[in-house]
Amino acid sequence: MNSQQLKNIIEAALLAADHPLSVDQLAVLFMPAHPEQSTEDAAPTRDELRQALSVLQQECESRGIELKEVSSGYRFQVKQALAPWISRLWEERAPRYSRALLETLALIAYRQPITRAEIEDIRGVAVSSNIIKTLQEREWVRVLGHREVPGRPALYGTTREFLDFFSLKGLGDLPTLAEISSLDGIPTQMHLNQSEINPMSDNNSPDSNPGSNIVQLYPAANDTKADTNEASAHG
Amino acid sequence: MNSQQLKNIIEAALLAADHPLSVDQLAVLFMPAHPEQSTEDAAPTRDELRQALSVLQQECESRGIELKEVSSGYRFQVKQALAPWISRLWEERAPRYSRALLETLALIAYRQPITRAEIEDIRGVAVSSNIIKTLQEREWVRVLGHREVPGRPALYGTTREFLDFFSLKGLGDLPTLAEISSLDGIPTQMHLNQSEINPMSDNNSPDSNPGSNIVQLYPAANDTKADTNEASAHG
Amino acid sequence: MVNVENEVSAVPQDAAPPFALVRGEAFNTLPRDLYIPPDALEVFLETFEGPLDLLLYLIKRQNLEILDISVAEITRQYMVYIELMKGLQLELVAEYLVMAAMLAEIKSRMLLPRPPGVAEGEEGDPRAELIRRLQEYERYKRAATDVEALPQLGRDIFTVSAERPDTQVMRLAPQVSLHEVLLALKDVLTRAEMFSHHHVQREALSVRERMSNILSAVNADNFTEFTTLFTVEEGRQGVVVTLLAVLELIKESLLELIQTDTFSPIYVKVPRQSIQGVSDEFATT
Repeated sequence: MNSQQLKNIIEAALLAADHPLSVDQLAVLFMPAHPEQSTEDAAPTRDELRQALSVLQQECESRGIELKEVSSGYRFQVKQALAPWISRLWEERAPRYSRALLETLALIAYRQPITRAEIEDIRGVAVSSNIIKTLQEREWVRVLGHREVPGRPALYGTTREFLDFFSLKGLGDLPTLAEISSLDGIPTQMHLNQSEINPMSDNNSPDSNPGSNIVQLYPAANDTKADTNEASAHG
Repeated sequence: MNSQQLKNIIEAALLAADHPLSVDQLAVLFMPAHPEQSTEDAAPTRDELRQALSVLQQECESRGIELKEVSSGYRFQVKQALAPWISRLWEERAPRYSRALLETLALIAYRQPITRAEIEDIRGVAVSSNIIKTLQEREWVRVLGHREVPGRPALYGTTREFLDFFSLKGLGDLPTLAEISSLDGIPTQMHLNQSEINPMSDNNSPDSNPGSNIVQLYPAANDTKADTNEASAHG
Repeated sequence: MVNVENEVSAVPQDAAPPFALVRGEAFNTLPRDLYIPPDALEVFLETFEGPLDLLLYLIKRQNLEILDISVAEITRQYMVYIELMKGLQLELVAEYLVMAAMLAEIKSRMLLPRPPGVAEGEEGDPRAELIRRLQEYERYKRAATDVEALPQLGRDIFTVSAERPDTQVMRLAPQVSLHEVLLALKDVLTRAEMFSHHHVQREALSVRERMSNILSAVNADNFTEFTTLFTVEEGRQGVVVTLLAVLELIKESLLELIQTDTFSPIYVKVPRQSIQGVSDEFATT
């Protein structure tokens, strides 16, 4: 198989699949269907697949679509600059989400794993069951486990679908949490800011709490994390 | 609007729409949103649209997809020649074999040539025709001949494909009964392949191994809680 | 005053209902610092996501930093809104009242003279916890806005797809490990108590394998020379195994030996009836 054909198969597969495909998933297309059956053509290596993806990415520069890597793999998407024309294909506008839903989602994304009571604590109001249900039905949020306290409340976290929806490769790509100036003479509050303002910064230390779990849940996030932190440190 | 941008918008629109688009439907994308509002750019003519479609068609020659005109308009489709690879996106693994099938296979391997009645004798239950049929379709079992008794029952034996699949040089490589009687129930490595082979089974999905994640979550979750409590106790 | 009858029709008042009721008194004019169009007031009040959100709004409206808030002033304004909400019979969740109590407590602690000898900071700023909570909420309120601004599928990002080629769903045969097969055999043999009877032994197995091989090598139409069944390279043991296999096959009437004359070559052949059986079976299926 030459590189041209390899590239074409990848392009066709990404356009035929209805969800992003990872390099591993692409590799399967080239494996013999039955383990006992050997093929004349050697299956392409991961490096060759990545190489082909990179060529496809470059070729898109002059096209109407682009090849984007998100959390669960690669997908083709319409270039954002063309959205004004393309959105006219649909009469209905994309739904807008309520502030209550977005705030709950943001808390789960930045503070996972988090219980409903902890969300309510920070927002200062009860979180309606409908919001949690909607987030779970959209497959943006799922139960990661239960906290071992009376009542065993569910611990919520975000999913790959959440990352894919917002075009993120990992949680490290989330916008940095705002720094809020602290009040002199309130040491506890300083301490709180330092440790909790940016859950993403925790990921660098292997034994720190919420971040390290997130890394294990989303291996892809791990790759991008260092870059993001570095970038935001410079910026 | 230059011809490059026109072509890109058409490409993106055809790929974003979930049905073929006619030239008229494409033309709508370029009409001013409000009739009274004039655009600096004149909307492309039907001829310009057709010209752009023809260029797109030519450019597909070296790609994995092609631009086809069908009755309701134009659509991109995966080139038929790539179907052998692309179709693997939707392959599915048949359910696991039943215990009855495995027992039948084992008896045929160890007691061949053997009739169905003899298998039923040892197993103590009837052997369904489906099991024999499945084993024959898999080309693991074949009819060696017939026993000269009333009804002339078929004599079954295993095939070379059977030996190949299980990486045996000959039936003599099968463990002895003494070895089998000391077997424990710990499954060996081979089932792991099952999940790796199917491209649609999402190995990366955090769901694939919920248990291990949850184990790791608990200590961390408790740490987080400890921090929070400490902070609020001071505050 | 703008007509607001429709919005407040639930208020049990007759002609010319007041805008709202505050502590039982008719509330006919809006507070001076509330410059929201009255017909939008109800909608406006409902947009607050809770007491913290309302407080942040009040602070922002005064162009104040969270750190600079005057508890007395904020508490006064907060209470005005609470009364307005009550008057409009908005569903006033308990959290608003809890916050009102907290504000009142902070206010009273701010007014208390510091006990002599207690240095500043030891007692702490009574506002600290409130400020911490406001900052924390503000942080995630902004994060929610940031998340919403990310490119969204269907709003800013459109996925693309091409028509699939004609293809059938490939169904892969299940994977099986030898271990599974052996466990199944162990089960069935245990059930049939075969182990104790030594019905199946390793030696028998290679004879059986040879039986299978011989059966596949011979057929009913042609005679196969007996000697071709043996492979010299297998040595003495191989010859014995083949011989045992042939004898077993003959015993089971699966094979016949044919010798036309003494010392002439021996041939083997599948009995004619056996093949007949095959065609019968095919005919009936």
